[in-house]
Amino acid sequence: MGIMDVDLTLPANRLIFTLRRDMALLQRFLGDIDGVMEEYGLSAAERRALRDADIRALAGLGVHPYFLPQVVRLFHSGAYNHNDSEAARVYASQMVEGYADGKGGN
Amino acid sequence: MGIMDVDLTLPANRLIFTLRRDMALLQRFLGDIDGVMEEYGLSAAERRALRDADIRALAGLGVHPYFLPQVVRLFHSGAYNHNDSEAARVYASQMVEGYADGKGGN
Amino acid sequence: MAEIAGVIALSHAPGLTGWLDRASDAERDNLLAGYAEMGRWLRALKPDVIVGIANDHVLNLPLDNTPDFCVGTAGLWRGPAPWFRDWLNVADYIVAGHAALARRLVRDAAPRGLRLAFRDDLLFDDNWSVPLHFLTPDYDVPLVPIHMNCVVPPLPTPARCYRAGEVLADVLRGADEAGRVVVMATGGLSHDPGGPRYFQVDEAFDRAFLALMEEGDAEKTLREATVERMIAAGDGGTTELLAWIVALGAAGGRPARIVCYEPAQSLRCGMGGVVWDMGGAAARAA
Amino acid sequence: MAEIAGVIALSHAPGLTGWLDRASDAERDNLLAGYAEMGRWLRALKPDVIVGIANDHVLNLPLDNTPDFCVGTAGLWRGPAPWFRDWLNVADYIVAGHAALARRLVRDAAPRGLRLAFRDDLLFDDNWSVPLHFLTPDYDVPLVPIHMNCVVPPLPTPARCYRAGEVLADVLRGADEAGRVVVMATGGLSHDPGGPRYFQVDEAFDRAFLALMEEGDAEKTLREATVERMIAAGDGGTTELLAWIVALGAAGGRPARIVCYEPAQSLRCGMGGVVWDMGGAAARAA
Ligand SMILES: [Fe+3]
Ligand SMILES: [Fe+3]
Repeated sequence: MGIMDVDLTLPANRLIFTLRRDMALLQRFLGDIDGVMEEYGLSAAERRALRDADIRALAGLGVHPYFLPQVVRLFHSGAYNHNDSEAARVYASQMVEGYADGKGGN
Repeated sequence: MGIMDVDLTLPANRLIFTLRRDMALLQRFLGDIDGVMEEYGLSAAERRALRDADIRALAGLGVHPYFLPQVVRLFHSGAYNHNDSEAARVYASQMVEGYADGKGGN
Repeated sequence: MAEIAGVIALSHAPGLTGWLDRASDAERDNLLAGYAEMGRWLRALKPDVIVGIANDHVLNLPLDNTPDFCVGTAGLWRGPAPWFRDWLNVADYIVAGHAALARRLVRDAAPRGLRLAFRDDLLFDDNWSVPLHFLTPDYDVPLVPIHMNCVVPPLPTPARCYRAGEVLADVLRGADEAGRVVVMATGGLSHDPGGPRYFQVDEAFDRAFLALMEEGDAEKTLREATVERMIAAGDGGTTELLAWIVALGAAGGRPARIVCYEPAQSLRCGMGGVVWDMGGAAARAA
Repeated sequence: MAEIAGVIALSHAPGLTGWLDRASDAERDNLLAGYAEMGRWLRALKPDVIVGIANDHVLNLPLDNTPDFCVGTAGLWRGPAPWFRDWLNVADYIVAGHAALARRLVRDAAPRGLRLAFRDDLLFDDNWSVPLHFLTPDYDVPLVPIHMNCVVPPLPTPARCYRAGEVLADVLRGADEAGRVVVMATGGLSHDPGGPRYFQVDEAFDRAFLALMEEGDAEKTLREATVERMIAAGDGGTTELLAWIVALGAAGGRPARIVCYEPAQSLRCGMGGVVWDMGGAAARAA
């Protein structure tokens, strides 16, 4: 999975694109994830993956890779985003092979 | 003047583009030409040319050629638009050399 | 897997529905007979879907971000757009789209180097309203419309358009959703809306272009049917023939059959159409 | 008539402002020294305007109609966009734009075959916020931002990017509005945001790419710095180097000087920068 495997037509891509631009939508999303996902026409699989911040599943559905670390930052702070930050570790635990065994990250 | 001479950034182009898509805007424009032109940021030269349906001047400013017959249709009926229709004759009188002398059109 | 049952390219100028009674008897009879023949040809192929390609007429594709090609992803289309109703003089119509196939086109064209913008709110003008009126008057064949940029500089080159046709055909052949497909290009031939030759047609150019379609020599076509020549034959509209180049690419560059042509000054456009018989299962059964 | 006083390309990864204290001493010292040197180089050229080119990071250019290049036409820009504030850790800033020059770029690039989309509401993230923080900390040089598509398939090819740089330089040289211009590409080097190698850097690739910049052989660069190789060096971000290829084209393919490089795993990105001295009046006076 990589940038060449993106499904540009996926509703989740349009939603995540817009969340980073429109802070009012972002606030609404954080307060009512299901309502906003419904509004943007996400499929059941997309909704489940985004609600759970299951970025590996989102990648499999065709979400743009660039969005994946940003989805983590939707649910964890994006500040001071170094390699041992909570957001980076959540990312690594899902996306970096071997990380869960204590070998990944740095 | 032709399609290669268009100024895509000209406010008049954005207005004319939108007038053909948005019938509410079109109604508003026909009732308040100056107000809508102001809203779309047209320059004084653009406003004068569009208010007067001076399509030759609009062409000189960089309005898209395809819009020119449609600007005529903003002010004259577009129905039954044959070569001797009023709209076609208004177009010809401005754009076809020699037409004003009774030689143009067909 | 799908089959490209046929490819067609034909003019869409609004005079054909809007003021055909102002044409000469010969123009009218020849064009009505030709468009009727193209309709019979198309319906005999029993297409499951028409993938259309035509100039957008600066109606939907914004001037501040004009894509070369934009696919309509709606499941249902309504035409014509209100602004064009009196001009076109066609009854309002509804035609099915094909969202799954449209999305497939976007996805599978990208890795082949062809970007297709997409949206579900395209407005239709003469580009589809005129051809559908004659070819599928019952509006009973789903349409995936591809609006292309033929008139906002810089234009896609003929080589790029030919390649786009090849890519579309390749993607369609691999599309489970497609079934039997007719690729339909609309636009042209010579005309100059917005220019000083609005009331003229360049018959010599039109006949030379049609001869290229009939000859089926893609390289020669790309060498001779340049944007410069199209513009010389009528600045504002003749480059709609870029859609015919897409069709030629979709047809694999094979020779077309000319169905009709009229240098119809009365309609302010060189009018006509060509078809490519693709010689597949469809043709053999017919 | 205007002059291209200099061309520069440099990394913009957010760790440089967001968590530089987590880098090693050597990484931090080398990068801070290098970025300070690039700032001195740029300010010594006394540019009237910076024409910037960088990846849009799928922040402004919509996925349903992604242009290759989009010029910002606003007279004033504010950064960073709210969503990026905590991540980037830079103070809010305002920088002048140059609407007349931006509109000129759109108009004059089109007949040269280069489409530039345009808009006045671009949001800024690390693409400008990180480089400007170091290069023009007083935000006193107007910026015409060109956001490009480096990550939404299909990507513009390196050849197309090089040609875009040539066209931009050509247009800028003929632009009365421009004065003394620095062309600034930002992005790269190897990194993989969103991929399995998010925490890795491909130092061998980076050094080979920098060597190509230093060599100044455009044909060789286009042959070797392919999209495929960039993706192999880090899928999600390395293709930002397409902006460097635009810069190389704007510099007429001449050799660059490497200012600094660090394979900064701590910043999740190969970091560095190169400059092209253009040898014009500006250089002679300096
Ligand atoms: Fe047309
Ligand atoms: Fe970046």
